[in-house]
Amino acid sequence: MLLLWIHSHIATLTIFTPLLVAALVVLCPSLWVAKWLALLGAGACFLESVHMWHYFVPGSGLQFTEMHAWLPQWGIQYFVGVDGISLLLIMLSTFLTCLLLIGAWNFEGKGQKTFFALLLFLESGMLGALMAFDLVFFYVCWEVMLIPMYFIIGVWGGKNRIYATTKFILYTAFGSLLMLVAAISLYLLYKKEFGVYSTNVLDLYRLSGLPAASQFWLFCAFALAFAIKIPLWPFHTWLPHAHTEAPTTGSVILAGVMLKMGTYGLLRFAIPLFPAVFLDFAPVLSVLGVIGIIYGALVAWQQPDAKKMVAYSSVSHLGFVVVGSCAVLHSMISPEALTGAVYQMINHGVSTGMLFFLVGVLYDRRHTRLLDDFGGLARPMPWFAVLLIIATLGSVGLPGTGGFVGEFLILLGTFQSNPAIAILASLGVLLGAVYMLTLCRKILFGPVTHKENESLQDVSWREALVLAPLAVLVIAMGVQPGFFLDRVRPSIDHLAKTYSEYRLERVELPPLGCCKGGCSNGCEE
Amino acid sequence: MIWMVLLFPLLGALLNGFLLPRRSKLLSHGVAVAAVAGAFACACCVFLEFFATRHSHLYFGFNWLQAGKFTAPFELVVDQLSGLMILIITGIGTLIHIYAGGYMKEEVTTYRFFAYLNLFVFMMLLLVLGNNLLVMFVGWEGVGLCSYLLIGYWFQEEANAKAGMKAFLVNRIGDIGFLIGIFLTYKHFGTVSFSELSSWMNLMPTLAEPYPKALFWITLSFFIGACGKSAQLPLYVWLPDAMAGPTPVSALIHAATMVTAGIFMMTRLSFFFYAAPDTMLIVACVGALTALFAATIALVQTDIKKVLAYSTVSQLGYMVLACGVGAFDAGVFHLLTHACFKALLFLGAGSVIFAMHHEQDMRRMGGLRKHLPITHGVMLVGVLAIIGVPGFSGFFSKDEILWKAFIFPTYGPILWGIGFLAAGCTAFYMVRLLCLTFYGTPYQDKSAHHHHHPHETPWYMWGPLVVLALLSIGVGYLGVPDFLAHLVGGHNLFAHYLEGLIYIPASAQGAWGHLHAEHAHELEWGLMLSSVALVTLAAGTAVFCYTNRPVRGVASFLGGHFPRLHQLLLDKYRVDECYQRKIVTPLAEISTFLWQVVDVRVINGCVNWVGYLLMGTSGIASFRMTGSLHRYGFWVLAGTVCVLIISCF
Amino acid sequence: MSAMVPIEHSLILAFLLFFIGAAGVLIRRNLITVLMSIELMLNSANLLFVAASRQVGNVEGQVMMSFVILIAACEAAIGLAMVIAIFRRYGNIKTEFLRALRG
Amino acid sequence: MVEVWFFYFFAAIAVVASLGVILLRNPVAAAMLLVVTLCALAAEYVLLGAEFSAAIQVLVYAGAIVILFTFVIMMLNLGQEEVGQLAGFSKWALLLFMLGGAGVILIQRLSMGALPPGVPGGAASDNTYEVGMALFTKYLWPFELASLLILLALIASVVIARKPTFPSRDA
Repeated sequence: MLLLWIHSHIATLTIFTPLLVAALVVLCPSLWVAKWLALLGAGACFLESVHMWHYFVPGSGLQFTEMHAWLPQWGIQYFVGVDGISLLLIMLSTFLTCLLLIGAWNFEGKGQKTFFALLLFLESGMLGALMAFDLVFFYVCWEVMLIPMYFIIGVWGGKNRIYATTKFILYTAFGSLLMLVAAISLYLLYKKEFGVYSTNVLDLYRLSGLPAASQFWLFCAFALAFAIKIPLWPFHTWLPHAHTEAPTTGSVILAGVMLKMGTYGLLRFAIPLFPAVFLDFAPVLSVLGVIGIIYGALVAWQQPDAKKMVAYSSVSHLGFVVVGSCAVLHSMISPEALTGAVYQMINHGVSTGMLFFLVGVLYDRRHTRLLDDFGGLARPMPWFAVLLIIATLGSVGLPGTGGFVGEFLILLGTFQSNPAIAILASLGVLLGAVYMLTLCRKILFGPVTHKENESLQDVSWREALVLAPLAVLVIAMGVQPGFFLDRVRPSIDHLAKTYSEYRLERVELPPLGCCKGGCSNGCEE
Repeated sequence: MIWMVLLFPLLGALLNGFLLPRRSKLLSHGVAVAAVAGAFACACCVFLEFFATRHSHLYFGFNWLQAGKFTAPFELVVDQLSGLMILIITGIGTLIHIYAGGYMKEEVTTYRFFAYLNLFVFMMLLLVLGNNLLVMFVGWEGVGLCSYLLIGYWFQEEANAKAGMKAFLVNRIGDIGFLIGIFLTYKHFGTVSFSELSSWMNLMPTLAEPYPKALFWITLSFFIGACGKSAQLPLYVWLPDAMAGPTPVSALIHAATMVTAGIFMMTRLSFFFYAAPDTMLIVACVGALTALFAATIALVQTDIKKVLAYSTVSQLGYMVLACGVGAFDAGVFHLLTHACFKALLFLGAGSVIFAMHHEQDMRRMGGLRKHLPITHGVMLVGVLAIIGVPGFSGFFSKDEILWKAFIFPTYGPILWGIGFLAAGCTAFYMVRLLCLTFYGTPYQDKSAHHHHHPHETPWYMWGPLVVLALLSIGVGYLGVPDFLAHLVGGHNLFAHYLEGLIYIPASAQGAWGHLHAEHAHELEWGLMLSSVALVTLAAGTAVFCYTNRPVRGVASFLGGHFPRLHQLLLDKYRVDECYQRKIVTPLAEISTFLWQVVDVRVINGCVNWVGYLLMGTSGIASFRMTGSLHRYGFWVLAGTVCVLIISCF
Repeated sequence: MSAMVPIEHSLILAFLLFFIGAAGVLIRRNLITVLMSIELMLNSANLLFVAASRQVGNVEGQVMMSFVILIAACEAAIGLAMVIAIFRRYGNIKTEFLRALRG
Repeated sequence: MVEVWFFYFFAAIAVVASLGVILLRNPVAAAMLLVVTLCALAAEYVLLGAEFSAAIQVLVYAGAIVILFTFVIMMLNLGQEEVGQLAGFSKWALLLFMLGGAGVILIQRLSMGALPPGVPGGAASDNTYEVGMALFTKYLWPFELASLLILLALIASVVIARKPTFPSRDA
């Protein structure tokens, strides 16, 4: 009975478990109990997401849905659900949060309880945004994510944290406010078109038939919000600051999940809502993505600070995701590239998260992140070296790691639509190896130049507990991508296909309101 | 069985890398040797099974990668080529593993070394066994990774780590070519499976547009990949640096197996290459030029491993030349013989280095024949094999390549001429190496510390050398050219063996008619005899120059008469410096510029400027914000009254 | 009870009290006097509630008035506590010292 | 008619006393005049038929709140010079202009008869019972919340007025 109840409310439970636990953690008087409580809460949340993973039926669209009226007079609902595109990201968020709590277990500094509670709060926000199928609920969660991040960077960050966190918040909020305007305008358009108010995303998809001219500004607003979050070049400058100043945990969650919100939003909202404008904009976005790939890699190369290097590598890697999402061929997104983009999101979360953890391991020991302060660490810290090399390989996309699968599929799909973009992007693969291997070499190899480094402790058991699953995941994702992708593929193909169907219909039918009835069978293939 | 071939080395790598206790060197060595030997045994079984039927077998593992319409199953193929390759890899691999136990005796972290080495064997097997481009690519980059790790095995030296990185990065340039080749193949053919591509090409009587053009680009891309891995002209720079790794690694990876992956891949895709004659001409030219170019550098090098490294580049040039002139079978045959004698030479050099306590400069050797009789013997065999003395394996394979180059319709004689010259150089520098090392008078160490007498290596180090020496003589007889084989009533066994695999697609038959045309045997005899003569001449010159008279070598001759040429050769044509100056440094400068100027100043500056603008505006707008509660209250009240008054009208 | 006071008169009284209170808030520098002036303004509101209650003929105005008194009590308590805190911090209670809001 | 005259009488007292509150320099005197104002208003409430309101006006306001003010004044022991100064900022002319303008408008609105007519029977003089009923039935929740608010205010005032544990900025 209880199980049945859990099963039928699994999405809601997953979203709100961390929030509830966060409240308990704050109230809990004992730090020890609070820590275990937080970990248990995150673990429960992870188990819930595993439950969703297990019972997810590939190819049957939106699942685990739950819908309640929220503000019925305005047509605003609480509507959550899971489909293939969000499933992996949900798993990643819940999984990473568990690891983060373990990683921050012996946290130096004040307010650990608050810190844990904020992390759980953040998890709730992320899960809500990933599962929301109501534009208003999505927007609420989208903004809610900023609050804990603001404090995590602003309170526990480095020397320059206030600047970094203010910039992060203002920059992101700037984009999302524009998105809010666009969302309201979309809402009113829906009312005008169909006579009722609705913020249900599935309803709003029916607006995709609007003429391109009226979608133009809406798309721009949405795309800008997501581009800032991704961050797409040239909207990336908040990222190095935020990453460098954030505590390790903050960097991991920022790179691991929050950046994916941008690309996720692109796939969930910007593309299906405004297919016509997207078609016109796809080349622009791909070009920006490619610039981001090469630019991020080149800038990363010369960074003296390990964390900044990894931060710029995120710009480069997410450029791949954008390029993959924008590989339009014959008015259709290439399903290969789209699959690659979704996979690359996950993979980037794992490998870059791992890299941030590893940099954090070093920082905990030496309180510096400058590459020149290290060197030759492979001798005192052999296991650390193994893990760093695995993370590096995942990051440079060596075959056998998840990075290869993602990048390969993206490039493969992009090549079919635009060879020039793909060739330029594959330069990013080369440059990625350049800076990552430089990082490895400067940290691990060569003679030990600093005396302090001679006696550094190798990875502790607790750190190994965090890093080993990530390392295994990096390799497992490359060896058995099918395990991860089988559940996702139908949704991706569906996204690619609905898009193409829409394009076909648009040619045949008068421009306004043409997608009301869904697609006839004749559109397929 | 085929899975066992793969499983053994992987298991060995995992055991050594993660699971086994790390103290015992004997244990890690034993596990590593057992893993490769087990793989060799299984590979023999697989090969025999295949050889009985001569039908290629596909082994489906699991569905690896699937997205949209793209599928890449994890599927292995055993056919003439991969069957041969797994024998080479595991066979020579076993010998080198055994040898390495002795060579790495003084090391502390041997488990790491053997884990990498086993992983390398696994990756290499994956490379040759994969039935589609993607699985091959996994192995392709995997061996690159292992090469990176092994070159940087002595990572405490900054230079070694840098050499490893250089190898990885230069290989990556080639890998991008490979990737683009895969993309193009998928774009035009919709599949990346070798068997499907092969049958498609086989069944197509003529190729209409856009295929010829597409095939040109496809093959060119793949050739760039091959250039990276097989160290051809613009991308060869990593291989000499790769000698920073332990010598067994140089033998296994940088001579016998990994570097031949490019030739293997081109042979796998021979149906594409045959259909793209323009690429073939490029391939042939690059191969021939590389052969000569590297050989000339090797003439003056003084580091024993550097000489062998440039010799490897040169020999790889021969193989690429063979591919370019359409003689893939000759290329693969040279691959086989080269694997034997070059592994032998490297291991022999390793024994010398081992005996000399890690001294690699040949000017500090000499007269080692007495101290290292077995090593001397096998090295002699190796040198005779590589310079192509009749009866040794290199003779047959190199001669076949030169002959095929000669009959190549476009610039054939020129290609032959270049290869011919390179053969002369080869003979000279190899004999020079032998003379400087083993003959003449021992080097008198003028420095104070006492020089130990070099000792012959233990049996488990010379044992593999002897086996390899026997192979260096023996395998040549598998591929005796037809015109010689006819003398005893046989034919070219090796070409016959590969016949089922390497075929010219129907659409390209016209361009390659000369390969099957009848030729005058006199010409063949003539060419062969002339190269024998050249080799004799060159070897004789070397003996004359270097035995007992090290000062009167070519070095001093060149140094005396053409100092600039000599310096140029010693500096390896300054290609590395050129790359550094023209590519790496500007790129680093661009990178710094992008970071310091574009990112920090321009983009971030713009963002901050918006912030400053807002702050400035708010500063102007906040002049009434005096902080005085009275004023605030007054304005609140005044505003209220105003609203009231307005609302009344 | 025969003749009701017209509500306009109550209104005018409330108006006067309110403006006297407002003037007090604006012209005095002493926080305590400011608080007392605020009490005056609240009382003018109370008067209006009571008058309206009588005018409309139910007691809800009085109910509201009692709530307002309650709020006033809270306000006075907290306000005075703040006055004490401010006095402790700055040594006096002049409003000119409270300029943290200056832009 | 008597009530009307009483109304004007107490109104005059309230206005004069409140002017005293804001103009007198002695804070204790101001507080005492505040009591006078409040009591005058209580009388007005009686005249308006709101005995309950009048009672709590006297009890709570005059009895409790003003005492609080007086306590604080005495506790801080402020001298007249310190306390009684007028704010440096004064815009009497503008303020009076506004006041006049607003008064004019108000009277204009009143003369337009915008207000609803009075309910003759609604002015039952003994309505304390009804107030009680309303408070404890219809407004029970707000009432309880209000009591919570009082409690919070009590705690808050204690917390705020407590001696600071941190060193003050001047110290």
